[in-house]
Amino acid sequence: MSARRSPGWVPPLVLAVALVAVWTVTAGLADSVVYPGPGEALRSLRSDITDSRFLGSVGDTARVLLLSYAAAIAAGAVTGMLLGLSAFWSRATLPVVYALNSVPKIVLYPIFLLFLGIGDLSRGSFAFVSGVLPMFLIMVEATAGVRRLHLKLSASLGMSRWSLLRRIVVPSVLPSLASGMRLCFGLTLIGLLLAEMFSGSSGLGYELLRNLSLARVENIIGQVLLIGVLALLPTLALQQLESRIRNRYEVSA
Amino acid sequence: MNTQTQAQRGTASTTTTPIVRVEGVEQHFGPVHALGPVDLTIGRGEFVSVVGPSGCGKSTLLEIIGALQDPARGRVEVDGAPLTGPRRRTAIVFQESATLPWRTVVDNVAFALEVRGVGRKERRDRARELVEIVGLGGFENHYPAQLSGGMRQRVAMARAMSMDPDLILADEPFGALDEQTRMLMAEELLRVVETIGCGVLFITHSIQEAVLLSDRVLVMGRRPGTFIDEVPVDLPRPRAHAVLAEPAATAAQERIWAQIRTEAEVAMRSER
Amino acid sequence: MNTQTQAQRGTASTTTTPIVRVEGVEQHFGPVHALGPVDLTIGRGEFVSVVGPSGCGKSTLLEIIGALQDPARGRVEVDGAPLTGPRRRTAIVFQESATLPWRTVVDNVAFALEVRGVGRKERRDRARELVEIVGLGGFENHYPAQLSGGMRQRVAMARAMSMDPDLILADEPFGALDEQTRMLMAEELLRVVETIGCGVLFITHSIQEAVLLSDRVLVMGRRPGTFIDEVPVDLPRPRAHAVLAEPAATAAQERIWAQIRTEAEVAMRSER
Amino acid sequence: GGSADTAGVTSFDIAVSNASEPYSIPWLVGKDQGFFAKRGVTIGEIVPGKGGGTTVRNMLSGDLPMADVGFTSVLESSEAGTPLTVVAGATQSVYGLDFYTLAGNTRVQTINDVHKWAYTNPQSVTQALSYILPKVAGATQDIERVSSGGAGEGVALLEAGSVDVAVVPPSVVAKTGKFRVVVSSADHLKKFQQSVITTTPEFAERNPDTVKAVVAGYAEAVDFIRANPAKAAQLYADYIDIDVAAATTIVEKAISYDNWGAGFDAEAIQQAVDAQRLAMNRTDLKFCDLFQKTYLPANVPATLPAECEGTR
Amino acid sequence: MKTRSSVVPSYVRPTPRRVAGLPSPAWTVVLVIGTIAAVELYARSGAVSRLDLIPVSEMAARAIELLGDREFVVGALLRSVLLICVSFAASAVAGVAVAYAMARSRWMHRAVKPYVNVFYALPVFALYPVMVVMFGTGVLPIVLLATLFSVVIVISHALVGFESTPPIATKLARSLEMTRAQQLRKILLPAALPDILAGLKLGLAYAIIAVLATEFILATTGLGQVVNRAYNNFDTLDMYAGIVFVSVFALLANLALGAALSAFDWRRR
Ligand SMILES: Nc1ncnc2c1ncn2[C@@H]1O[C@H](COP(=O)(O)OP(=O)(O)OP(=O)(O)O)[C@@H](O)[C@H]1O
Ligand SMILES: Nc1ncnc2c1ncn2[C@@H]1O[C@H](COP(=O)(O)OP(=O)(O)OP(=O)(O)O)[C@@H](O)[C@H]1O
Ligand SMILES: [Mg+2]
Ligand SMILES: [Mg+2]
Repeated sequence: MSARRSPGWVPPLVLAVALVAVWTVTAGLADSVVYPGPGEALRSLRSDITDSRFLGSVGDTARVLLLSYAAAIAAGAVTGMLLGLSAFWSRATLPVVYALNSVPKIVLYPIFLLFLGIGDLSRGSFAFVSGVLPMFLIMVEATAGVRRLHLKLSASLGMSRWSLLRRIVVPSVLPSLASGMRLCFGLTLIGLLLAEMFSGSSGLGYELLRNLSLARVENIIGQVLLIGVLALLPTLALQQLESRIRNRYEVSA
Repeated sequence: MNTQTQAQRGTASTTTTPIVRVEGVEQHFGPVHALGPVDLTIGRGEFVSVVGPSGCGKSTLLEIIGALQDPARGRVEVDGAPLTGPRRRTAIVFQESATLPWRTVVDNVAFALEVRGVGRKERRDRARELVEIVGLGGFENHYPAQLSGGMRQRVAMARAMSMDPDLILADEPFGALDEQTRMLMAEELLRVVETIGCGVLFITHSIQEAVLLSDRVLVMGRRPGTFIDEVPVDLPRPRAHAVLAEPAATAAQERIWAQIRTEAEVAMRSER
Repeated sequence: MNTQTQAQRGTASTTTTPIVRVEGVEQHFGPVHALGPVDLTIGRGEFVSVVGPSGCGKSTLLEIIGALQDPARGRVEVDGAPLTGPRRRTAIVFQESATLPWRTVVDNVAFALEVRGVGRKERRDRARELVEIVGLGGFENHYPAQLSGGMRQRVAMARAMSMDPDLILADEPFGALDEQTRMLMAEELLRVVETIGCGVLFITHSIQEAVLLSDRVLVMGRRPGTFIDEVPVDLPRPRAHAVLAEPAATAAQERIWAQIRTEAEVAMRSER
Repeated sequence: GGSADTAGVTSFDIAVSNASEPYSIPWLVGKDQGFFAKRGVTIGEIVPGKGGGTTVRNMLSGDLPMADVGFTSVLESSEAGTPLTVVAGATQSVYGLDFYTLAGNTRVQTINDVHKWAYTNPQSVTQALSYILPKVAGATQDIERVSSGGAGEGVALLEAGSVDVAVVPPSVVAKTGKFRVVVSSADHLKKFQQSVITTTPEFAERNPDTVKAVVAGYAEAVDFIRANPAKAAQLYADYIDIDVAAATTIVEKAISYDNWGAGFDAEAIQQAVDAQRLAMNRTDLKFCDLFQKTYLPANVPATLPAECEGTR
Repeated sequence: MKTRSSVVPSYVRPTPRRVAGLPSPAWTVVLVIGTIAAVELYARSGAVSRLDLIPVSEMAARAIELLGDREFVVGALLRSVLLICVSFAASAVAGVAVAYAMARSRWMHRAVKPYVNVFYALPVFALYPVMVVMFGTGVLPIVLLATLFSVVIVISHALVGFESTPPIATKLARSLEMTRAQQLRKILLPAALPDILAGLKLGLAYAIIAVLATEFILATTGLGQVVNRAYNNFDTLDMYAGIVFVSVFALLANLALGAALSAFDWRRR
């Protein structure tokens, strides 16, 4: 009852404070070189973000992420929509893509390294693949789910395929596109970080692993927090976008 | 042409070419024999309803006439010529959800014109007019989700009117509405059709509605649907709800009900 | 008690305590005045229908009598005693989706008994009996998704019967069915109610249905709903669809339609 | 990176395994002091590998023509059929690879008390050490060896009490008083070829001058560190973010163990090969063909173990 | 096939049963076999080094051979399978429980939901060393990590399930005066079951990913590490065999769970 009156951000904040409290206490009890408390984590984060090399890494990750994310969204959306229009070919192709998507992609990363070498190209491609498959699947399903009634309406008006795509299919799949964009952002980011952790010379994943070999866990936690915050902003923005589109475009709003 | 059809209203034409002529049409979906063979003629300006149990093939027939399905067998002529594809002057009114949820009322009404390449200003002006005509003035910029079911159906009706149709195919357009709204909408449709003076093929589950609206009611039997009865409705036009109390109307209703009651009982048990 | 109510069927009781007595009941949801004040009395074995435009508060009234909502104001007595919580002998029939899709027909019918702790064998036997009574013999182990809407509603009716009710509250139980199935179901309900001999509060949008079924039809006005008319239906029992053709029935229908037509028109414009 | 296959490559990144440890110091110094630049070679970034064979992989797959790599992984890679050439030495002591226990652990005092021994990765130098050190020290007890996966995890294992000793990076030791050295590897093994500068034979043949320049630059950097430990410590401290005092200690100790050297040292190489043969249980391990003396500058030693001299 | 040309716009025509004489499953097979054959031919053509790519037939042969290798089966395969099973079971139980708490308590819902929404943008794998510190070197850190990684997807699906319980069923429950336990057992759980099952299927996929990724990058044992080690040791054959093995394993696990779970899904009955 009292929760109804408190603003929306209070409960999550209370939970966060509780978790930090637990962290502080357990870190104090553990008293370990490799289990720092929040204070140490924040201190090391502060020194990290004044370090130009670290900032360079952040920039690198952001740049590669942006490119591979944009590519994943665009490629997944367009190919997904095109395939989704054909029920027959969807049925023939989807089992393979679903199978591919259920493989833990990280074990495929060595193949990327073998053929694309170390560097932006291989980790970017890996991030791209991590994001593009789910996006593709979401869009195929969404396109297949365009209301048959709307297709019939279009047919009765003698609409061309292109006109159908523009006037019916695209607006119908926009809500799915938006939630796909939100979902794939996280997946692309994780893919990129894993790739950087496995083999990289720069980027946040590389920084994480470098700290691991130096046993600097406080920096790791600090950086995990930072990544969380950095990932949070676009995620929230995408969430906002999604709920707007849903409100506007969905039948049963 | 309009004046001609106006003059013929209420009397099924036999001298001029009918607007719809269906001969020996059948449909199969794989092993399922879904429809027919059926013959059907709709005169210019004639209002024909089809009632029948669920799954008997009513929608199938309508879609074949609307060029949304190819029949497995038989001939379909509209306006004297064999069908070659969706016709410009055939308007289909689907159930309420055939409004596009991402378009405002005006843009939904203007949709058919837009597809046909009518310029932006012209189609919007025309759409606004039609929105007024169907009584949605003031809701031009609302989205379908902000409207009641009955209001959405008015949008669909206005869109159909924008196509200047000589044939309207309506597939249970009021199926999702509650009875009171439904009756109001039926009266509305009567007014519109009487204004345009076009032929109508109207599919419904409601016997009352069929009787209220039609010149003729065709009763379809269980799958594969064929017509098992044809009930003429001799009531004066223009009509309103009150005509249903007249003996001719109650008699027609009872006759239709008797025809399809057994069919409906069996259908209720077998259909899923 | 059963014999007594049987004897009184058709004549609203004034000497014995009525099964439902509602006095000055009102409901508010925050700023929304949703209902009332209304007064209502239902005699033992009496069948009372309520019709009215969407959103006028019909469901609210029914839920208050079913103890699913507390009224903001007023008194509710069922079977002579003020309500203290859901009653064992009040059965509520919701719309068709109130069958549980993960249970077979038998298990759906046995659900109320199961919740009340009746043993497995006993409740299944009783459920099988009821399944036969509502005409679903042979479908015992089907799931709701394998049934038609009408058959699902029979399941809900059997479940209600399993509770040995003296009062049935039905909230648009046939709202989702097509008209023909609906009429069949209405006849079915009549038979069941006449067998059990319980009081019924029946909410519907269909004037035909209300007239076919009821001893009295109450017409509710727009929100906040109050009763604007009470139409007695003087037709012999047992009834079937054919009674609707009698002048008393068409007169009742026209009177009700005239009462709510304006309300419905306004409602269609404002409701979403 | 640049492209490895075209002749006349003079600008590239360098792969250094475990770059956060002292391996990287000569490279940092050489870059900073322009020892490579003045010979016409631009070293871009120091690309770290994770130890084991990863660095060699990175070198081969990632346009990284040359690398400072653990010698054991070079041995393993070449066994697996990868064409590699060792063009110079690099790290030739086991300084920094000391095995520590918790300061509070009174049970473990000497190498003879160690029963659970954590190394980092399979086929890493630390694994080889876990075999050769007890042998050299004459410890005969049963030892269970576990792979921790990394230095951080090793520390974690120590704290959790699941192992007796583990490698603790000097930078961590410098930061806290929690660890006590049990096995000081460099005291048991005076010389041990820990890492070497390697490249593919193809690159070496096409770009001999570049290879020579890099080796010579490395050699000069090693000399510079000996002469200016403070400057080297400063660079190292900046690179891995530790304070200068700690870095100075590390550099000075490394110098005292003669940690870096561009030349080939027969004793160091022999020691490392023996350790690997023991760890892998493979007595027939071949290594002589890997070494190419032609790229070494004149002022560094160039001796190979006795078993190689006959074949040349 | 067609006796006369269609009058219907192509996009509302019924889906053809066959294209070029083949039904869609046959095309799926053609697609898969075609891809495999292309890789096989490319690998055999000599255009690519054996250090980079080997023929698929050899990968498969080696993958099958691995099954006979005791060390691989016991040390890597069984170990990973065990970890996956344990994490999956843990996240299934915890996920449904948390979702139920969220469905019951508005406060919980509002407190947890934002984190559920953004969770998968976080690199939880980086917490592995911290877990090693807290829980030692055994299987616990990987299990915890994998549970953490998969529980969130279970929560979000189960929550959707609980929340999509038809209001009418809840009303029915109230009119029958059901207790909370009865409501959970007889209404909420069965109503949410299809969504919970969908969540569990994803949960398994995520548990597999988490276990293998952790093994691959950070740990020193298990199926994931087999691939990593083979990669590092230039054992291209073993690397590809491991990849094939892991892929087939993940695929079969997902299919098997999907089949097992759909038996409980009343929406498919
Ligand atoms: N595309 C299709 N594939 C297979 N069977 C179909 C298809 N379309 C319709 N049918 C079947 O054909 C029969 C007739 O269907 P149709 O939709 O025309 O019935 P209807 O009379 O409109 O029913 P309703 O009153 O329920 O709308 C039904 O049995 C239906 O199951
Ligand atoms: N829980 C609630 N919170 C807020 N408003 C409510 C709630 N329940 C009902 N209302 C409002 O109270 C009014 C009456 O609702 P009710 O459901 O009783 O109408 P109804 O007559 O049953 O309508 P319908 O015919 O559409 O079922 C409506 O305006 C509705 O929006
Ligand atoms: Mg139909
Ligand atoms: Mg209601």
